[in-house]
Amino acid sequence: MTAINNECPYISKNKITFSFDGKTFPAFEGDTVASALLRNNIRLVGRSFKYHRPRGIYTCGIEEPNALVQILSEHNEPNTRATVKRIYDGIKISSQNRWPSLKFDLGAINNILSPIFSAGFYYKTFMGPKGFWKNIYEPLIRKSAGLGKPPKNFRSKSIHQYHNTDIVIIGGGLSGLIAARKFINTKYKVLLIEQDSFLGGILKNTNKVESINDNSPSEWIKETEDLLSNSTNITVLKNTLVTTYNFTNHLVALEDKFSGKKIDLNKSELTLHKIRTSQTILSNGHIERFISFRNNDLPGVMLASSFEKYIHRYGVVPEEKPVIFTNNSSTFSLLKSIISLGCKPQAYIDSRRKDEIESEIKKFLKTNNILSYFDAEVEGCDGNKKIEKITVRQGKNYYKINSSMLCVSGGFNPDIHLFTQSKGLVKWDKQIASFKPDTSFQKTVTLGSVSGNYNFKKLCDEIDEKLSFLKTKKLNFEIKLNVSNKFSVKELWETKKKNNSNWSKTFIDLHNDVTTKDLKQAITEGFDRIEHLKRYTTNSMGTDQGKISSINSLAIVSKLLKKEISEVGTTTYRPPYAPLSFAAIAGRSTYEFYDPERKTSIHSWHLKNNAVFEDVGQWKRPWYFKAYNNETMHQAVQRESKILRESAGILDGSTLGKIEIKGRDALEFMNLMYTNAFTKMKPMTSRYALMLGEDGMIKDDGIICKINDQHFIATTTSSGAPKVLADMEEYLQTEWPHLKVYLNSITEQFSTFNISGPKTRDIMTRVFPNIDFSNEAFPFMTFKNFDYQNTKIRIMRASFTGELGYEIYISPKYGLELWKKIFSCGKAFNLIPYGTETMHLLRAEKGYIVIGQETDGTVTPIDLNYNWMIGKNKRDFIGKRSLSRPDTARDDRKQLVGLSPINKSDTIEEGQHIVEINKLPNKIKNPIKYLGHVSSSYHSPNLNQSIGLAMIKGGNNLLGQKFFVTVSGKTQNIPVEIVNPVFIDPENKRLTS
Amino acid sequence: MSKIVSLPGVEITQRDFHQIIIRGNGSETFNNIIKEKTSVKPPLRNLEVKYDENFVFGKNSPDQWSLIFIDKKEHNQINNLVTSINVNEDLLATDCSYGQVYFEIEGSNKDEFLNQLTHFDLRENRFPKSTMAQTIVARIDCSIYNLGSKLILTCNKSYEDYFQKRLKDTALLSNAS
Amino acid sequence: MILIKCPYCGERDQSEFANGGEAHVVRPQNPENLSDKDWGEYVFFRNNPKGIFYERWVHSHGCKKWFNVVRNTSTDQILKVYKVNEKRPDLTEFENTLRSPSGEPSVGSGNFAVKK
Amino acid sequence: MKKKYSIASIVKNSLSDNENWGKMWRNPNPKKHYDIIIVGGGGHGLGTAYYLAKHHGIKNIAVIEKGWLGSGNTGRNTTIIRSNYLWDESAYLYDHAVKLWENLSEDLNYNMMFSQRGVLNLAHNEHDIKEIKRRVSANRLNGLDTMWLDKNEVKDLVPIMNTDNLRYPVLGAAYQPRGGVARHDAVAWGYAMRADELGVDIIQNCEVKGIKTDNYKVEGVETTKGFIKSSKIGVVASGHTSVLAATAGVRLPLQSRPLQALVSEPIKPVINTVVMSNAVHAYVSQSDKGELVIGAGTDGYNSFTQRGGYDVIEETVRAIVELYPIFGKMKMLRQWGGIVDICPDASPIISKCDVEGLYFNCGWGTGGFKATPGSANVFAHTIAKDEPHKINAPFALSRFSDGRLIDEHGAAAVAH
Repeated sequence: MTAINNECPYISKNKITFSFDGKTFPAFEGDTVASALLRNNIRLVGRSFKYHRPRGIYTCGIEEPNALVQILSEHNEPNTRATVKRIYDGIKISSQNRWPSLKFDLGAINNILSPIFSAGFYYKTFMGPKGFWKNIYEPLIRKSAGLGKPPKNFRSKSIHQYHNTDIVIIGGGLSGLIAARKFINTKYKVLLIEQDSFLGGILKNTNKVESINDNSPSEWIKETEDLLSNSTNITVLKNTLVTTYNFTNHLVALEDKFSGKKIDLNKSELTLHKIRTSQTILSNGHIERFISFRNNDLPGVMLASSFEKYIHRYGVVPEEKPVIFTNNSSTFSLLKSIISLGCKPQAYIDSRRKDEIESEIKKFLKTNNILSYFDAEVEGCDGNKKIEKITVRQGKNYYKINSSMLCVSGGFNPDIHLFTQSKGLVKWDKQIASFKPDTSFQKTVTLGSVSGNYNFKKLCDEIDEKLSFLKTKKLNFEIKLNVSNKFSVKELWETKKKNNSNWSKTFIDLHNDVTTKDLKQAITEGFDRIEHLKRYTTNSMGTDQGKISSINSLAIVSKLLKKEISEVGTTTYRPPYAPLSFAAIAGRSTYEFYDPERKTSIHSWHLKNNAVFEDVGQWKRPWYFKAYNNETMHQAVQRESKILRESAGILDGSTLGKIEIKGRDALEFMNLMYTNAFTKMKPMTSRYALMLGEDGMIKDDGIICKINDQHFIATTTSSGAPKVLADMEEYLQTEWPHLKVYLNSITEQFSTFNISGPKTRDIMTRVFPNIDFSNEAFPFMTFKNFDYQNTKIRIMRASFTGELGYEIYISPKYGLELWKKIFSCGKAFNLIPYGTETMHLLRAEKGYIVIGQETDGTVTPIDLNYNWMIGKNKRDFIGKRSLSRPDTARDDRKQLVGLSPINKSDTIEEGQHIVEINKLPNKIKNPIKYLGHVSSSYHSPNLNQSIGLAMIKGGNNLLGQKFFVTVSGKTQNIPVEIVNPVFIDPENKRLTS
Repeated sequence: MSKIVSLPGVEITQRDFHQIIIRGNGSETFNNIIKEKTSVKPPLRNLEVKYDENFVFGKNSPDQWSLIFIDKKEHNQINNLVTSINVNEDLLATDCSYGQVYFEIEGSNKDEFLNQLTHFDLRENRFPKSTMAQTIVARIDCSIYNLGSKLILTCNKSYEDYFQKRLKDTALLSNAS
Repeated sequence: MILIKCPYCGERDQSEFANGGEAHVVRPQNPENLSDKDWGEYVFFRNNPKGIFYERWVHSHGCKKWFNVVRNTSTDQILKVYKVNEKRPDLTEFENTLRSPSGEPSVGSGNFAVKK
Repeated sequence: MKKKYSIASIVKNSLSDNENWGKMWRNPNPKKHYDIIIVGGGGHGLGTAYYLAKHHGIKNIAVIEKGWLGSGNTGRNTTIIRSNYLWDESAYLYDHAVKLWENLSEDLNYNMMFSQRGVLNLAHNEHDIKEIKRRVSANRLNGLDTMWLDKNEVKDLVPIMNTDNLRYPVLGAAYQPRGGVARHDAVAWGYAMRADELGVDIIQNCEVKGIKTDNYKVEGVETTKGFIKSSKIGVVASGHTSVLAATAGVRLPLQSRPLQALVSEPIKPVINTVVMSNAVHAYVSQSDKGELVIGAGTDGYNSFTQRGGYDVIEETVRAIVELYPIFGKMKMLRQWGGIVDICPDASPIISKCDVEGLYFNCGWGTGGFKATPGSANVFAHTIAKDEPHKINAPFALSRFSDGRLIDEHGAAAVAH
């Protein structure tokens, strides 16, 4: 039966209720799910992963392998550690991995079949007959996967908090607090991080320490906490778990802001602390390990120190008459705790020989008349869904003891998880029979039990010595103990079964249901490296990462291999230390903030005028404008395209990248960066230009404006802008530092409008009555600067639609105003706004390419027949040499052509391929030869037919020939004719007149 | 001028301003030209910031300066200034007055607040008064100028909406916890 | 995440930087005079040592300046940062700094955690 | 086959308390000389040895592995298998692999648990759609089973996906039903066991320190267990390949980068196919244990630490939470890194080189696992015949001088 420790100062007396599997129970504020369940005498809390065996609460903390529950009231959060999750009034919890109920679980059939679920089971079967794996076995295996049920829809408000600090102390136990006190009012900025809701660690978990400087432990903690909070240089974070220790002392820690409280969905429930520190102090303690014996997974088996924690922290004595099984001296304090509460252990079993056991323990056992077995071990335990009987072996004798709980201690492991994450090296210490930190790789200091120091008396000296390189105070605390100062342990990892039985199991990994027999089998099959074996058996790969068992498995394996443990090595501890919330990792930079949206200065106008937007990089660009509510995209684009070629349209081109290039060597620089020759270009003219990679492939395009030989303005594609600027800077700084050139991005400094169509000149004249837009005064591919109201504007005559067109550049301050003015002037000329889709259609009619559509990183200027853009007389430019490599110089490369359907009502689809046959077989067994693909295709409203641009092998020589274009989902292909890619105004009359 | 965030210990205000970016070699000639045109001597040390109630002049990198005018100016004054600097072939000045946005951040909790959005080390000894830095805040490239009692933060105009929303969101959630 | 000391802005988080691969690879003066093979080497081939690596970084979210770094690729330790126009430090300068997490040689797995 | 696995053998062994399973492979000391040495005991290397022994009748082979079998990228990847690559050369190579995958469990009598649950590649913008549709059409002509799904069809396949209320909405996807996942470690173990049966010496815990050559001819390898002679050496050492090549004076166009992955805690089945996305960069599938297996991107710098930057993990998880809001309530269980060798054109090198008897199979970047059987199969051919199989002929080292690259960047981006 459960008992109560009324002395426990840490648990509130406020009563609350919670529900577990639909039944309501009382508890206290401050309880964890586990302490509340134990308080209500509930021992069975879940079913195991593989065999669906009944499982209980094994520990009192983050290391818990068994007691994982589902929090129904928190969006069904699965796999929550009952030993960590603090409850609040009304919280609803359910057990996991059982159907139909926890007490009667049909999945337990797996336990009956368990002898065949040996290591490597799945690899060795389910292979035949043919088709059975794919259609029957595999779907079945997949369906039975998993532990908890999936969570429900949820949007977290978790936030991130960055810290830059001098010292981080991880663990607010005795060592951490002593260390922290050394830093009070020093010049160091210190962050003390504690995973629990309170400071004190061992001082609160046990009664090992009687007093510090004559203060009771709780008084000392209070004093320390006051001192720390009054010190301006120290910050204490509670409920915060350091999960990740990266290079250069970068730490990640998760703070639960609603520990023990109902979550308010409008607030941030978790804070992820991302910390950069100069020095890390690890004082994160130790973890008790278990011992493997027959049925060591039965509900009722609990780690001894965890049992003690429940007494001192939560005021719950999980069982009045437990049995204690130990191989070390630490359980003495548990014995004392139990007796002091008026309870009495049913038996005390110590694997150490009588002469190895401390005399004070023996004396205590005798005084209190406790049934004791020395040089003995637990052979196993039995019972139905809980422990009923425990079998003790002493020499050749077996004794049966009735009890429902068994407290086990197999010794302590320094909690080296974070230390090894930091890439520090560990070393086997025979004294404590465990690994402890040896060499730090980073600026890391370990203090207290994590460093393998289990001696309280030496603690202050250790801390002073290890922190002596820092400017801190020397402190000395007189620590008086209730128990022996020395720690003694005798290695014991597994006890031998009395009888061989296929159904009673000895577990090494409780979470993943791995038995010691699985380890043995894996070794007989040839898996003789610990990491290798881990993968074969899944040992220590569960959600607890084998915190209470991984050292045990190393020891067992090393014995089987007849090697030293240090030779076998440890498995790699991988971040995070404990499972880390995805929502917290994501923080606020997800959902609506996933990626910034970039908007132009005209954005609000677009919204009002029914623009539908397209994502172009981070930019929101109008894709098309709906003239009326039901207008489809196709209708809108056909309308926009037709009106533009009849009258005029205007496009918000502000997203285009713009770079200002200036300096005495600007001309030479431009000649190197672009394929074109700029030397003979006249000032105040512009030119379409291509930029290649060193591999000769087209990377970006744009229009270059030459103000003079020392001053250029380049435009780039919207999404290519940052890369082009970065590349230019790179070449300037690293390859050609002798060139005197400066670059500035001016993308954001201008609103840019592209206005085009036959009526454009009329509109422009009305907008800017003082400017002469005649062909003679303002010819194609020239630009001019003007004063306009209180600012300066630049107008360039250029076009991407094939019609007469101008580009206007104006400060964003005046952009919207001018845009509106253009509309009021353009009204009489039927001016419309158009979006990117219409732009793409119109340029395709004109045979202009789009980077990323006609080009895909494998296209050279020659492939596009843009030879005229290559400055033939230039000695060098980026990518030039690559154009003459054998493969790039081939004349049967894929080349740009136009496609026209022979049957004018046929539609050419983008992305389809050009083939020589008119019909495809129903099922394609052997590859069908194709010539290339349709890179762009649109229904041209101006030609009233489908048109396409295509990249076709040897296309230049195929003009006029007939081929076929495939159709998605159909076998019948469309006959097309290969034509010149310029469908409209091949003489450029519209552009230039 | 508009208030974006008002919390205990954190005040964030958005203001109108003018700004030019100047590229050059920082030589004596350079300094003289800039002083002549702007009547302010450019900061010499990398990352140094000079400021008073009318302007903030920061050296962003060995060859780049940002000159921010907080006082009221006509845009054409700025344009003319840019044109007059650009007469010199070894200098490049660019007006970016309306391509950038400007926030002032004040208050005793400003560092902790900003550190919810940036990893940048704001500690006094790492980021002293009268220096500037370019870094990432709320996923966006920003410049931060440390004027002692306040920080000035500038970023590209196209991000304005997103950036404001992130600041307000941070305020809302800081307030809540 | 490593910490990189930009020669112009000081120590910053790696997320502010972009890596530019091997340093001291000079673009050929006269590409036309190179054979296809040599040109291919320049465009596509870079050293990829395990151990001391001379590489380029750019403070892309900061001052946008390029600089060189000597880093041990088997530990990610940065041994030296220097400006583009500075002389390439000699390999011997770093011989004693070769320290991998496990004290292993420069060729080998990064997975040893136990001191032998 | 000496070791025959079946449900009968399992029951039989369970009766003897599972104590009589034989060793899956021997643990031999290296001989002084082998006809062929394969450097690297991952899936590709062990598979190569297996096919050499089985198809080419060569028995005197050693596979030398510095760690344990499959300790490199074989055991560190997200196990995705698909063949829907854009270019013909790649489609042939990867589909050769998929076809072998489909019979591999039976071929080796070892269950690889190849689960053909289908692979989705999501489109989040117009550019993605264009690229994917082109790829679907090219795949179709190459006889692959890739198809275009619209948003609603995607939603039907993965109901928990947030297709609309996100920064970059899901607009559709390419879907390859024959794609899927397999149990990665089992690939190494299965090949190892059968290669061992055919007489191949698998030497673990033995590190190759250098490749010895004389006058552009290989002579053998220098190892931690001494010098081993051979006139043919195949190097399949992923991230470390260029380090080994350098010892033979061969330069490869490879860069070794960290690539990270992570898994969640196990939950009941919730996502029944493999989903990959480039724009919202994350790929995810659910393992047969119930863990979400999530692939992150590569870091942008060279490293051999098997540890990438935390920011990459954060970027990936942001995308996962955005695309699957319910996963916000789940937790990351483990994260880890591997070292991938990346080629400039994001395609592998399976090739001879200037040194006679030296062969490389490398440059798989982030996408090597899916190709394992195909790659091993053609590499075995290349070594045995001293000339490439027609499938891997385009993947020659010479393409970096003649320009005949197979640029899979555009089609596959980071997420191979």
